[in-house]
Amino acid sequence: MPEQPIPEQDPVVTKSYAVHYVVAMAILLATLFWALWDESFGQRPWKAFQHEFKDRYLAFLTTAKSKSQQSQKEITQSSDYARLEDNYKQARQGAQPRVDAIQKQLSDLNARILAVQNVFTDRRAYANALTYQIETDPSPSGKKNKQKDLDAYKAKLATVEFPDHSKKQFNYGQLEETYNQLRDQRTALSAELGEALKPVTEANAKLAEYVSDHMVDLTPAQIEGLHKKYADWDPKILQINVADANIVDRCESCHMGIREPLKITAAAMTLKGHKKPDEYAQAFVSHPDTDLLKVHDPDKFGCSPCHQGNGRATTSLEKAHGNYEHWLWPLFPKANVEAGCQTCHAADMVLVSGDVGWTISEGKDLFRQKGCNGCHRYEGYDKEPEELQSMTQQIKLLEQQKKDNSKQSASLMKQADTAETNAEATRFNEQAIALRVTNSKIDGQVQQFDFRSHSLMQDMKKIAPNLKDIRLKLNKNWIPVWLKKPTDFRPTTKMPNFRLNDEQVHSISAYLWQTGLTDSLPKQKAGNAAHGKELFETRGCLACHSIGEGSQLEGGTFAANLTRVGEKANYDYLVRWIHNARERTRPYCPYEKKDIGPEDYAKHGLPYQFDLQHSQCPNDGHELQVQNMTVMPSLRLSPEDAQDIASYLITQKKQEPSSYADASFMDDAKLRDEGKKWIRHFGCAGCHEISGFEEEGRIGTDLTVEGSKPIERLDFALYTEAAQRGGKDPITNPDDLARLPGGPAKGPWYDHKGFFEHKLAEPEIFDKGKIKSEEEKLRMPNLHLDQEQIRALTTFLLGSQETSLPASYQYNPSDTRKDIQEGWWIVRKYNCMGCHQFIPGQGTILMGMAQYKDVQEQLPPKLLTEGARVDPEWLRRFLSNPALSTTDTNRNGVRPYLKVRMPTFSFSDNELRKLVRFFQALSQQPIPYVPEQVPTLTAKETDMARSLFSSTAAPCLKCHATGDDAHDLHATAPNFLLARERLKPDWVERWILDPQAISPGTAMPSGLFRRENSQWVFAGPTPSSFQGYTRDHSKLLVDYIFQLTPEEQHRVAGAMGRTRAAGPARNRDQQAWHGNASATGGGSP
Amino acid sequence: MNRKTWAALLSLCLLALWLLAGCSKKEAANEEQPATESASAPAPTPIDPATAASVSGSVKFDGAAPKPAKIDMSQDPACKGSNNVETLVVDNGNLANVFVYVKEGLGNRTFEVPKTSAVIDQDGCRYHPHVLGVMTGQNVEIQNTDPTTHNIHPTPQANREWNESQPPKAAPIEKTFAREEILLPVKCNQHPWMKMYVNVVKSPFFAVTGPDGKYELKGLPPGDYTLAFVHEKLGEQDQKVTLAAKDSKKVDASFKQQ
Amino acid sequence: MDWRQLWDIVSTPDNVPIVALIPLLIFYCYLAWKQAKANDELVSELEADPVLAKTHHRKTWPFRPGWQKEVHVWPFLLRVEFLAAIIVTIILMVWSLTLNAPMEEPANPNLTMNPAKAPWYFLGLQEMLVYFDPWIAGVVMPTLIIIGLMVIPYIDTNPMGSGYYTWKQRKFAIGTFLFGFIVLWVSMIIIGTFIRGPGWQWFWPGQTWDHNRLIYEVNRDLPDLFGITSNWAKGIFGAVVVGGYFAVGGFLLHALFRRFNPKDYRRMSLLQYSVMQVFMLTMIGLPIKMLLRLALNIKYVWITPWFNV
Amino acid sequence: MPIEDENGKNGNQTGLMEKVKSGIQEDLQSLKTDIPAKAKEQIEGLKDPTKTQVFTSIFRHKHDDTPRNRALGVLSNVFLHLHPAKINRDAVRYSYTWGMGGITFYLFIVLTFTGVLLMFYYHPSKVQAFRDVLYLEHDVPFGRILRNMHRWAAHLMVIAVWLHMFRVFLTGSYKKPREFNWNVGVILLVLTLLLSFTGYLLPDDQLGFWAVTVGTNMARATPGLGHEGPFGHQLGMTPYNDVRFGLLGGSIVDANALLRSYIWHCIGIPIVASIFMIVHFWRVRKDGGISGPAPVMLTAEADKARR
Repeated sequence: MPEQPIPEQDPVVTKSYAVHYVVAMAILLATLFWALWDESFGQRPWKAFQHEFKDRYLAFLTTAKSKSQQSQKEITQSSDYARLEDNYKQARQGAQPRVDAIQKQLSDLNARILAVQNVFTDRRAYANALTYQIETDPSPSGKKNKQKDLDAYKAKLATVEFPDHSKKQFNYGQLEETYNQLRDQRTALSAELGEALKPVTEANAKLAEYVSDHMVDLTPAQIEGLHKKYADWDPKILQINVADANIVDRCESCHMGIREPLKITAAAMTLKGHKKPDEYAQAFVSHPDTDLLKVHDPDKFGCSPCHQGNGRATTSLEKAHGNYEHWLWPLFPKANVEAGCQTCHAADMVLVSGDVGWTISEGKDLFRQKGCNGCHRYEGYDKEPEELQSMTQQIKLLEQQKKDNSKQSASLMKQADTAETNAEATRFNEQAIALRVTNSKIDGQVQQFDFRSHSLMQDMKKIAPNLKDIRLKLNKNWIPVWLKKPTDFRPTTKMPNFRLNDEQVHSISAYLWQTGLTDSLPKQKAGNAAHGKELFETRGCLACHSIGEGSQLEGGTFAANLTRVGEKANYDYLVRWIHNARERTRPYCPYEKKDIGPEDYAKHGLPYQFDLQHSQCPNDGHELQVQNMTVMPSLRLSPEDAQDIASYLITQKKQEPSSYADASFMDDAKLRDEGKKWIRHFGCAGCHEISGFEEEGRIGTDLTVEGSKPIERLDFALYTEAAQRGGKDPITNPDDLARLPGGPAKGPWYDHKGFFEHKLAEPEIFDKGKIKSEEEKLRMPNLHLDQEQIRALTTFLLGSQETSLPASYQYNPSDTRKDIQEGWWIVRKYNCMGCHQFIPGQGTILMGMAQYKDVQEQLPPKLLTEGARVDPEWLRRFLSNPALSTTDTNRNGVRPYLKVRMPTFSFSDNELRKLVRFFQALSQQPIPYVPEQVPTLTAKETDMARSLFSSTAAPCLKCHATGDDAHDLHATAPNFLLARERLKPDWVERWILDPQAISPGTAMPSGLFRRENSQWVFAGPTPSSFQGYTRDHSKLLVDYIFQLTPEEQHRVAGAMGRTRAAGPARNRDQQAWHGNASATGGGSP
Repeated sequence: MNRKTWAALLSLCLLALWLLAGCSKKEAANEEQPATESASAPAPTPIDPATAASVSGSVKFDGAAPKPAKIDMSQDPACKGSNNVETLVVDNGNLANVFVYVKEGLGNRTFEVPKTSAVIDQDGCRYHPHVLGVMTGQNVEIQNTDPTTHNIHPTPQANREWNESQPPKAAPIEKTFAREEILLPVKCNQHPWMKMYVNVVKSPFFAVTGPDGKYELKGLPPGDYTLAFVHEKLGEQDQKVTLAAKDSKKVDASFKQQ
Repeated sequence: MDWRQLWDIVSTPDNVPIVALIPLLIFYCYLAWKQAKANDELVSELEADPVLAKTHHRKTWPFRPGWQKEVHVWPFLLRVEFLAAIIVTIILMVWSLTLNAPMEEPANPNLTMNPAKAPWYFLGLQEMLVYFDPWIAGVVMPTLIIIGLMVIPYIDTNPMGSGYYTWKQRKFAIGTFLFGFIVLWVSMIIIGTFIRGPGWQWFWPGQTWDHNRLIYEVNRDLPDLFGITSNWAKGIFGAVVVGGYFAVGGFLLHALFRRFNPKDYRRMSLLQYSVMQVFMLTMIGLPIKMLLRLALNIKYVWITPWFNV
Repeated sequence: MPIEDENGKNGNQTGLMEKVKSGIQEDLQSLKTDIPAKAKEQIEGLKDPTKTQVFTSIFRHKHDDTPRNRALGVLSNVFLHLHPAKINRDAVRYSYTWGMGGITFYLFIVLTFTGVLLMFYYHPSKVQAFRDVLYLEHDVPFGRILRNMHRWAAHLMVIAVWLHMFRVFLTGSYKKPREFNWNVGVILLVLTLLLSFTGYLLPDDQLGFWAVTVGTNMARATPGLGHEGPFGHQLGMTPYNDVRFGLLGGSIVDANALLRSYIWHCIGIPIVASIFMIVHFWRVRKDGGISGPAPVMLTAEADKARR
């Protein structure tokens, strides 16, 4: 080393880390504070919500309170209130002296009791302690000594100083007695006080009741209570915890207004000066449907079972609403919020409560109406085939059981014969007999199953026409044109567009044509088209069918639009169809899997007759399908009327049937196999009856739990990325684009909703850009739905979930509510709601039509309280034969004055039973129904009642039919003679008191009776005989109506001087109808 | 190590910024005042009578009017007199029963509801008048001077529906209509020919043309208005009119058979 | 360039450690290289100047006589340790506050994740699955890695470079290790994380991970290339090829090693040398097999009824 | 009182009375004088708390900054005595060690601490596991940050372990006499990975489930021990008796696998790892402390050493 090193400070030792430490510690502290902040605010956005809610709600409450005070003031200023208040004051004044006296006595008494009590309790404690010692002392002598002590103690006198400073001495016994006496006195006095105050409290209660009865909203005091509650509000998690169902929902931590007793709107919670409600204001509204919450108590159901989302999460909006990638149950979108109903109410067809439920009900109905369940299984839909199968299974089981029983019974009898003792033999014999009785019961059961199978066969329907009749029904050249694109011919048709190419169209039509039945149809006379038009427009055809296109369209969408039916249909077939659509060309035997013809009947020497009474196969005795599987009913038209309507319809065309291009290729036998392949491929048999496809299964996926399918299982194909990221909507066809409920996608749509909506709007969208053979292409056809329909179906599918809730949350009632559930399926199946109103607020097709605008009494009756109105047994008869007559059928049984006709639906026994129970259950009526006994009126009462009945102030017979044709021409109400069998007396009384409450808008006026001293009194003038009559006049009238005889009605009508006598049943020309065979008929009683 | 220190410092700065941002946001929110609703009902808007203008005119029917059909009232002997269908009443080319009202132009003005009742009388099994105009909330009194029972059954779109029986000589029925509605039909179920229309509007500026087809609207404040002429059968016609102070203008309308 | 896809992968919480690992590794490699360079320079300086070598304190850091050769742990080491702990805590806290640990849907055996990926530190092995059967990639390879790591001290006979960074003195050892650690382990993980998409297909960075992507890939076996069909022949052929690789490769390695690393070669015993040979060849075999697969679509080299290589 | 009566009557007893009186006076006097003096003394004593008995019982030596005390500070501390009293002056430099060994250990402590807290809220059952993690995330105070810290510390630890190994290799620190400790380190590396891997399954979500499925599927192919591995079939391996079955406690990743992985994660591996860590640290000391920074070795010296 050349140089002596200069001593230098060692850097390792001298280096200071102070700055490092200070900085590091500062940052560490900062992160610690950050963590604290994060924990108390960053992770708790709901705190801000609660602060905000507090401020806004308090302001809202202040205004609400002043409003409430206003209305309370109005109430307290009313004369009724003043009267009650007066009563209260008087009562108080009256009771005051007595009350004061008693209270004075009571306070004196209390002081005395206290004085005695102080001494007594002390002495009692000592005596009790001593008694205990005696009880537990083992030696008798000790016991004796202590007893002596006790006696001595009890004898000792104690001084009690009373409040008035008087002193008195008592021994223990006296003390006890005095104490008890004083207490008894106090009890008696208290009771007296209560008695004295009774009128006061009663008057006060009346006062309070008056206020609460007349206040629509909360009283100012209640609002003040709320105000106090929120003024002292400290932010805290609000949660609903249902341990059994693993529900933890903290939604209310932000949505604090949801269950507030006041109705909170977003506008009310918006800050002053802001036009649009901000995020907070929108979050703070109360639940839009409080009635719904009454049924679904949030304390039991929470929020997430209906709305989904992550109820536990409170850290952010996205988390809480479950709108993030890894949460399987995101909040149902607002437009599809009713999907939540489906998760528990899968078994319901119609789910309506107030404003809620229309969308999901529509979706559920569309699923069936549009034939979705033809290809897609969905639990609960189209149950008949499955039930039929299970029925067959059960019959087999029972028959086996029966066989076993008889075997065992035979062996038992043998044992009896060889038994050693008589007693034993008797025992064996008895067992054998019991088994035989069991077998007889089994026979009964089997019989029931047979009946039900028969019914089920009748209940099986297809939504589309029977294509076995294609040759009889259709214009041959029209078929390929139709198949190519059904909407070109009929824009509103249910037949979807399968995107068939020409080869497919050719081969399919060839198969259908070549396998069609070739039976001959009876030739029909030409009818009067003008009369047919009138009938078509007035008989109610338009409740299901529509006519006209575009803006001219009128009628319902349940069935086909008939604007161009003349181009496609064969007149003869059309007549038969209109007269009775159920009439089948040939019966079908499911056992042999073939259509049975006259030759089969002839083989067995049987007449070629098949209908609901003759439904056994001539070859093997199995149940036949003897009806067309359509829901189209019979309107009980005369043959001429049917011809008239058909003549009218056949004129409905835009081009001549002959102008269609020749389609003789349909006779090419070579195309047949190819056609069969494509029919199977596209699942045509899901909706149509097609020869050779009667047992065809469904081709689509089961959709029962489609809504909870993992998103990865929904094939977005080439649009996966596009869906995840948003951007331009892949649908380019403007027609299809217009179907999307929210318009073209604006953001990412990689979710179930996006998938369903796109798939429904343009089913082939996920084929787009893919290269596939015809067989591989997506088969789902375009159902040309509109936005609302897609929204409804999407709602339905979103709700189709495998729920994690316990089974008890599923709505599967076993009581009368089940009848309601089952009934709705039938009501929807036959489109009853096209004509009748079942739920307040529900519109019918006919109600919306211009021709009924001014003549609403010509509309079919509203069925809002049908179950309470009619006798169920009568209803069953009516439903099976609405003409209520086997001979005079071309009319309405109850309301002959209505032009619109209640058709004969040929309900099976099964459906009749369900429908009757449905109506009863819907009106909370018990089944079976035991009619109320109507008292027989005395002659005087009859006279009185008659005077009401024929009073000019209530001219009943002016509107009600009497059976007299001339009169009934203007009638707008049913004949009274039907009442006895048809109606329930209690309902009739309610009806005549206030018909508007039962059937809003009815022609029957209200105000016929008025309430007078707790008696219903006729509003018009009454004869003197009513003097001193104390029964309700309305009741009297009802009794009279239920005892009305034709003669009496005739007499009254005659007396009223305008109507001719009501004749006996009219004899309309009954033309026997010679078709093939009538497939209709009343349900056998 | 410095690298790390810097990274940590940077994140700290970001945190501080974030905190600041959060605080300032909150303050901003606090400044806003909670909304208060104006609870009091709007007072009627005064109109200066000195400047009030008026509109009048007549309504014509263009073309030959069909002869009114006679109604057969034999169904109820109590219905006396003769009765014609009133859907199109034309006298000398003058169209009656046209309801004229100010449809647009009054803005948010509110008006006092008249204390007097509008009267509908049932006489000879027909309604008098056939077309009635009332203000929302105005009392309507329905009388029955016939010796027969009627029932009064309005079938509105926007208002509540009711249907009440009125025996002869019964006390008048009093009702009000709460919502605006043009051509609200009223009928009697027992006498199917009986029909009339009530027009419920929010302003007092309405009139019904008489048999001479004339109408007049008085007391209008100056402004631009749309007048609507509504006829039950012939539909609606709108006409614009501008009124200066104390103006009195004539606005005629003419309907054609459709 | 699909930036969004890239961002999706990079920002996935569980991928963040890998994203962090890359700059960290680069930084530490740089740190090591800087010190190695300084040390190497010092070594060459001292070797050139034996006099200086005798007196020099032999470190790149300054040293003056009088300075303590050793310092107290307290406070000189501990203060650094505490500081480190504080900084790690800070990093951890900030990380935990800003990024949430992943939490996906409840386990569902019926719904396969695509791609289903192992934890990131095992992605190298998962990537190996493409090239090798599971028994090699999943069992043999990890075992060999562990054993290989463990034998390192026993086959590295080079006494130099203990306790200081150097490159020149340990070229072979460090080169081999970097190859194993960076190329075969870390880069495999990076490929597994960023490159392998649905269906474990190769997506270049920024390419969209399309679940529907179909690519044509026919994998052949080496014997097929030579038209060998018989199972026995395949087995024997494979054994010959693999054996041949080890024989030829071993010889080549021997030639190179002897030539370029004569000192180590001299110092090694037979056992050490042969163990080194086996591990070296296996390690080099890995990229060769990958190359065969990626470039020539060759799946197996050696096919037997019991196992395939 | 009877005693008082007696006193008053008995003249001999008056002296006693006096005595008692004066005795009480003395006591009072002592209270007056002694207490302030003792208080003063006490306050003096508290001025230097290091001299109190409590303090000296805890800290065995003085703390004035002398070399001796510096050394004692480390040596007499159970936590710090892993360190020697003095070390190589350059070993304190970050650039040499990168501090990765220490950071790894620190992370292990953090993981243990957060892990124990997490265990309070977690049930390793199929029904509860996922819910518990949700509960941690949404309900438990600081639960989210706790879980995050555990997760990220685990990842950080894997990285730290790797970098530690990287550094050790680059500095040649595995060389004689530290060969064995290197091996212990390799085992610790494997244990760290296993710890992390077993923890992956515990939330019972899709991520963990499939990661573990993929991971354990490889075990199927273990030669001889897995039913899909070479010779596995020949040795009678089926999905129900092979090594994977043993790992998972079943043929699929299910409740048993959850429990096993929980126990390994929380008890098994930490214990084993702790033992190895003790050995590791112990050997660091016994092998002469950390390897460097050592003086560079010249080629000539290396050759000499060899010979």
